[in-house]
Amino acid sequence: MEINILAFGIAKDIFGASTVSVELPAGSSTAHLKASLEDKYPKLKQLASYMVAVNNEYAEDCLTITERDEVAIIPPVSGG
Amino acid sequence: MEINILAFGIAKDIFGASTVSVELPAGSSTAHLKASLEDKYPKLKQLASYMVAVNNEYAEDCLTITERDEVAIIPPVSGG
Amino acid sequence: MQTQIEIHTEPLNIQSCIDWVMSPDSGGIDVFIGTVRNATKGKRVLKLEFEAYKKMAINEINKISEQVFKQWPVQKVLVHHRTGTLHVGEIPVIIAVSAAHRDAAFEACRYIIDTLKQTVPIWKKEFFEDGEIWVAAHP
Amino acid sequence: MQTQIEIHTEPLNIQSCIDWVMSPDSGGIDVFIGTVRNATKGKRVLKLEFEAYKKMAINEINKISEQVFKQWPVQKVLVHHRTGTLHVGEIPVIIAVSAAHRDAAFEACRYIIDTLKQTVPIWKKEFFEDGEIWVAAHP
Repeated sequence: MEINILAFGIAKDIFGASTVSVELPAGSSTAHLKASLEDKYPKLKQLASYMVAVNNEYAEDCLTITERDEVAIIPPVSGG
Repeated sequence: MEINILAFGIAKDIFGASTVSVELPAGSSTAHLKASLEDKYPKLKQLASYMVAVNNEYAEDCLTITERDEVAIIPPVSGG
Repeated sequence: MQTQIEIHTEPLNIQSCIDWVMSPDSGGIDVFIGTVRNATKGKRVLKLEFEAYKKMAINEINKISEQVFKQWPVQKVLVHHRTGTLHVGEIPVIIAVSAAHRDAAFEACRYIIDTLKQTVPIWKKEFFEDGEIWVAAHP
Repeated sequence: MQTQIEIHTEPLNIQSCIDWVMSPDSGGIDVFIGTVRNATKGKRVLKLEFEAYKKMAINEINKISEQVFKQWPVQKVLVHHRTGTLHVGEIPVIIAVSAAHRDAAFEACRYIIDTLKQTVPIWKKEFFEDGEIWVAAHP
């Protein structure tokens, strides 16, 4: 399945775009997604931390992702 | 000596005026002033507390008062 | 290290208070705004009257401000207090503090209103449908 | 128990934020106003850029507000956050909380800004004379 990913802040700089897509086996989890992205964009691993949001909620590593989900990469936040 | 006293808040109601004067022996202290006022206006003793201010500062009981001082009765404050 | 203290009968102006404390080297401002409540302990309040021993009140607020500058790294401190008759929803007091970092602004602002209520010679009379009372006067 | 949350690129309006949280049964309002500082760790700041994942940010701020209403007896909670380019002295965030008593207003306001900085997907880029940096991105 193809997962479209929204990128914000420094993640946008790392991906070179505000959306990227990755190809993952059906039934993949957030952890699989992160591993695949870190493989493709090694600079992700240099961040202080980052989270995956699925449908506007912070997602646990074990959460299964589907093609219908809205997926986003959330680098360390700094609002306020 | 004659001491003029400014009254605020409920002290004004107790004295029935915004200034009153009391006659005290020269060299009297804040404590003497309070005793004299409580004698003349017993309702002062029913207050939760009250302070004497001399020249815009809270005064200790032992402070000596002169005729040139600005003296005020400060009932419990409730600003803000 | 600047302080602005005012006590008067005119309505207080929130925007101008905040404009005054702002500065290019501040990162946060905490503002406390007192408002007249419609009730005290379940009893309907019609209006309030505030009276100040103005010279001494300014003196005492100045002391609070000096203590604040000793205790916290804040930039500007503003205290405006209104006197006279105030109705429900009106503003008796505005306290505003600017600082490089928000912790100091919050703590100083809280300290100022807490201490003001304890030491500054200003008095509040509450008017109810069935009478009036000087707040805190009696035990 | 009312909440108003806004995230947009227009300048934030302090007076209208405060007007919104005021109510006849509130006795105090605490307001936190973030302002763009002219320096970070001694380095001159030219401007900031804020970016938000808007839908999720509103979602996360809503969670903070719900937690506030559980934890403190407050009446109204307002959070406005600006995005886009901001210069020194401009206002990225206004948080305002009204309550019957000031303790709750102060504590809730402090909790909101502290938690917002930890959980809400909004990002700040600082522009210096010699470069730019996404704040907090790297260890």
